[in-house]
Amino acid sequence: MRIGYYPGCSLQGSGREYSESLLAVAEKCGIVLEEINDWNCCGASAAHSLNHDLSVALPARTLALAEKQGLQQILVPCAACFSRLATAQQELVSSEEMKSKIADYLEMPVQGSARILTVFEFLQEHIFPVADQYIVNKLNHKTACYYGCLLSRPKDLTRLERPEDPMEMEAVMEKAGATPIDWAFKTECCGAGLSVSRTDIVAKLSAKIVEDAVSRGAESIVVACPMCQMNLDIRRKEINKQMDKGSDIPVMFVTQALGLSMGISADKLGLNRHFVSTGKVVSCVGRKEV
Amino acid sequence: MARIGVFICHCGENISATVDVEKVARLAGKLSGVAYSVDYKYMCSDPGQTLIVDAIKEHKLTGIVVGACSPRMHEGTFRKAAEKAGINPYFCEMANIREHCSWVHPKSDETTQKALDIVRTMVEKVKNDTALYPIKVPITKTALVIGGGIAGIQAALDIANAGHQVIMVEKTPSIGGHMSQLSETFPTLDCSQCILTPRMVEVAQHPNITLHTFAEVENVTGFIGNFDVNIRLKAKSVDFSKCTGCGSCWQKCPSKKIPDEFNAGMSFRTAIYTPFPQAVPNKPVIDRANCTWFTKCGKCGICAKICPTGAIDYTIQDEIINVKVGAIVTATGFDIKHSDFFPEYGYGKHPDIIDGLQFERLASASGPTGGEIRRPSDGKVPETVVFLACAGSRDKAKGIEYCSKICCMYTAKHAMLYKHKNHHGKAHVFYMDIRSAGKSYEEFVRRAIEEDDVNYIRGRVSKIYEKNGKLMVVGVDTLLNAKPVTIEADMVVLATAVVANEDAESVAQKLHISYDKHKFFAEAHPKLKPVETNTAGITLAGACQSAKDIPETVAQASAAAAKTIILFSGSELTREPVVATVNRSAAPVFTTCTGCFLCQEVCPYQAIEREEIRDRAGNLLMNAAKVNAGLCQGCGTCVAMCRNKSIDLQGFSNQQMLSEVMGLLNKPFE
Amino acid sequence: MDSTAMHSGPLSLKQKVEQAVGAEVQTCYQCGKCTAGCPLNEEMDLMPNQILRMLQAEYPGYENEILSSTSIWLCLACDTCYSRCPQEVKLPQVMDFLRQESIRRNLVNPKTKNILKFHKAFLAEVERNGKLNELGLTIDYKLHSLNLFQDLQNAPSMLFKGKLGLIPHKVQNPSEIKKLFKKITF
Amino acid sequence: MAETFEPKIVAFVCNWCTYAGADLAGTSRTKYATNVRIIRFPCTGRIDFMLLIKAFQNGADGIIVSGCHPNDCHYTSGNFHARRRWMVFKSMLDFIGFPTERITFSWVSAAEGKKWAELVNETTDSVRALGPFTEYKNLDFSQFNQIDHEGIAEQSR
Repeated sequence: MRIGYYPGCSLQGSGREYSESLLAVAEKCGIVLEEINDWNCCGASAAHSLNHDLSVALPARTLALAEKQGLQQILVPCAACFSRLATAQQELVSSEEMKSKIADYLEMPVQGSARILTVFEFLQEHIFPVADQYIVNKLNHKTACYYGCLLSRPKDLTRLERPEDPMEMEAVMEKAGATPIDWAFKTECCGAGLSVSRTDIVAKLSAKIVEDAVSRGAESIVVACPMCQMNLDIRRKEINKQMDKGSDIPVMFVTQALGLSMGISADKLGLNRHFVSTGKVVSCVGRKEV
Repeated sequence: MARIGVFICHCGENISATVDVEKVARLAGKLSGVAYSVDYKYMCSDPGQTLIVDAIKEHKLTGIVVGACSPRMHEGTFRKAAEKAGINPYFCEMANIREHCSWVHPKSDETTQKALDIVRTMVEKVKNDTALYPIKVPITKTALVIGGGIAGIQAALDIANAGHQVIMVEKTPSIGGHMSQLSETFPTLDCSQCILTPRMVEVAQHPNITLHTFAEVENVTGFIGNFDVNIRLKAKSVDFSKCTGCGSCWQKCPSKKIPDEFNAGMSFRTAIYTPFPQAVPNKPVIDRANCTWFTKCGKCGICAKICPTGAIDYTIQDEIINVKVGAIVTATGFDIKHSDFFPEYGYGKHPDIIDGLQFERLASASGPTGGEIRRPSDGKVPETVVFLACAGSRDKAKGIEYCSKICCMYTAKHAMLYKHKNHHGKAHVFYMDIRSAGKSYEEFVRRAIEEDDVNYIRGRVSKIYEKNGKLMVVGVDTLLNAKPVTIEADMVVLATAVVANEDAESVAQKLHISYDKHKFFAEAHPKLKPVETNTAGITLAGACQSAKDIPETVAQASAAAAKTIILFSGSELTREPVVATVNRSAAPVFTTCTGCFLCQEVCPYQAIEREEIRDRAGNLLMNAAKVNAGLCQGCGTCVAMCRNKSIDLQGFSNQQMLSEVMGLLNKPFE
Repeated sequence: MDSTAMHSGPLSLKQKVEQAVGAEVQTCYQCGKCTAGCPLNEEMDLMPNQILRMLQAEYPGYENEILSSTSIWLCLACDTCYSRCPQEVKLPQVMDFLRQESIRRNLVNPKTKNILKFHKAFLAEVERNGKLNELGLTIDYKLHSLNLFQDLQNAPSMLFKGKLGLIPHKVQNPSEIKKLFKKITF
Repeated sequence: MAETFEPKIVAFVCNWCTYAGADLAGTSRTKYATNVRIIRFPCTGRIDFMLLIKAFQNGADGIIVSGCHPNDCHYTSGNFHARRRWMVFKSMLDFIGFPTERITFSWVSAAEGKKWAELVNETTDSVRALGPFTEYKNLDFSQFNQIDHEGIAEQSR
């Protein structure tokens, strides 16, 4: 079955290594992702904060384009984009009135019928069945899987089995040979949309997250959201100021970790793009078990 | 020729305010077969009934229609009046022009027209009424009590002390129920086991009580006064007639790592075990699922070797016994939610987040810590304990909208017990409202706050997580301008929701009683029949009906016992003659029944029997259905099923129902 | 107080919220679990449960207080409150509506103006190109908020690491998006 | 015609749930359309569906059949039998082209006075929209109901 791909804006900018590593892993496993032609921005938190209709119409345009392209499932790796696309879809499906209103705005029909995959669903359904034959390295180290808010909530969108203590990312990391730790902040919010406008708040929230992961012996934090990554990585200087003792714990995307275990080069996975060096994790490859 | 009387009630103004009652009475008088028609202010009053009695006599009426309230209200009243006047009471029908008409419609011609239609329908029905006579059934004066908790114990003792036989069935190896697990009880703080165990012993020794522990009700048939019950006596693997209860077996049993149900999973028991030292009966059973003899095909066998009386018998099988009882008291109790029910509190992964029942065991002198409050993870005495009321209760999102009723009180008790045992410890209670409506209850809660310095915080807890060996309890104080509060606790006690037992649904189905959406058994009427069920002869006691504390449970159990004793006070039971009958006629037809027995297939009461019709020489002529009037409850499913209308329901006969339909619409009303 | 008398004419803020969001404000029973779990509770001037209580009270004086609070802009829409709310109040959606109403009534708290400016700059960028370009957004936001030097230390390394593109991404026909914005916002 | 058509609705209900639910609507003074006439059966399992045809023949425009919710039957299983028979009966009616949308099958418990009122109102509205039902009205079935003794005697001769 064809799999549509919606990278979203962040994955072309500050979070481009997420897209790079995801595509590298998919390529390795022989899976083709079809980017949706001419997709647009999902509107993120700005749209739903300021204009409800806009917050449905922007993702709906992308959904309509995907339908035009004949895609019945769409992978949306970015947590924020996923949340917006899935929410818009829910609104379209639950109200015929909304559907026709949005179609009017867009000047094209939209059904909202495609299945929108989270990155975990994609990995479980498409990568896991074939992954074992490509995994060559064990990423022996303790890792803290960090989901943040939009990957875990609301549970009817994200479809996680245990929304307060999800284990989906842990399953990926175990495949990659790492040892996920049990920690308390996996679904706490990092501050997300306030990253630019209220950096102080983001630093405070993110500091709690980094602190908990480090105090429980994690050697890396794994994420699946470009905003989590940006806040925990690019804002590390500000975060460290909020902590008693700063930390240089690297933050990487779950697909980068999986890629490393498949022997894909660090460069290709974008591991050089991080502010906090990922050298430590890269050197874990083939290390003795922890 | 029918001579029918129509009596239209004003019900004060309840009917006459929207229905033109004079007009209804006047026009009803013109209906064919109606010999007399009148309206009156209060038909159910003494003068109203006298009016009916006199009219029946004076006008030689053969049947009456009372246009008034619902038959569920006053059918009995007017049938008695008809009987008093000398006609068969089943020639009286109610036309419900109040609940179904005057109360639900505005004053209008349509409303009056509807009342007329309803009256006419019942006039048509009365024309097809037949004389019926109440059915007398003998009563088996033995009661079955299901469940051996405090509710079952109280009901059993009351019924037995009234001189009737009682059979008690308890699922677990000992009676005592949840009450035997409790430490002290609110609001008096008297020791639960101290007040309960004498009652347990009384049950065991009572000459009128037969106790079956480790047993379950298999199925129930029959009806009030005459239930037929199969009871499964689960294989105990111990011959109780030989066992002296010495305890050598469980002391030597090598399977020692089985979570102990009695201590709410906080200690271990052996495979052969008595649940607790004061168990009644105080004789062990083998838990076959965990016994090496059974799981590993005959390995071990130590208990059999050590038993001085040779009571251990691995070959004992489950046994089904059949008993006949006249009444059933359902006292199957409740369960609570456990800490794994709470995602935001860690899905039960922190051993020091415990539920209320676990705290009871910690506080109990017979518990795993000998009554010292020590946390499960490392056995340390916690310096700070947080209690969470409403854990799961009043939580629509978790599917439990109701209040569990007992948590406010036991949480106050828990905090108090903790403080009494650890004077320097700190106890916090997160609560939403304090519901302490009971004798000395509010005073008890105030005592916890004022004398024992328990810190009550009004707000719910959003999350609990572990950090550096402490449990971080993230809550809010809504009385302090919604100030966020995080308490570093050593132990957290969740006052988890009271829920129905896991097997409640199957018990209800076996007993044919109804239950609500939370699987609590349904009482027949929320106010006036709080202990009866919709199935006559089956009563409810205790928390199987809804969350209850001990005094309430005991009161309801005694009420259920009283209902049973009332039933047993007569020698016969009079039942409504609304039962099915299969027609019979003279030879050579005998009956129109062809013997297909579809009726037997659909009858929920096994009331249809097979009758062999023979000639004088004894040759079998045909098989025909026959209704056991004692078993038939009058649902009429057989009647709708019968292909050639050979079976009919008294009081709701084919002719009656057809005449109602015809009467309702056929004739225009001038 | 007789709240019905006060609102016999136009709808109260609570009624508007209920109409727009379908969230039943009245179901909140003030347990405070939303506030307890809110990651930003320390920063907020009105706690989430207080906002719901003030809406329930329907006292007209509260409307301005709610709409000019910093809380409605600080809310991250992280859904923690909703996911744990025993009464399933869709608080994040209530907050969305209150933000929009706060703009309509021109009551945005000065302390949170920058958050609004960021959102506006964000949408302006999307309106221009159909896609978001972080460099463009950053420049736009800085010009409006006058926070010229914030984040300056990060920009060069971001460029160097390939995280900020100098050439903006665009949809094929940006005027299509502009038209969409026009239709919806006017 | 100027007057709006007011349909006649006949409700076949069980004694324990829906009849009691309608009583509750009364005691709670819940107002609903006057169009409905109730016929009380001990249980929906007792309802002979041929009576529905009789009702239509005698002037009904719509019919409600309602009893206890599944699993709540006072007699344990009568409502299940009713539902099963209704499925069969409905498919037969559909087959002969009878407008089965005129028959509403529902569950109303003794606690659902409000639901009863809503059910009556909704059914009244929908049947009003369907218009009067004339096809079966005043059909004379009497000839089928009477046994033709003479004819039989004739044949046997």
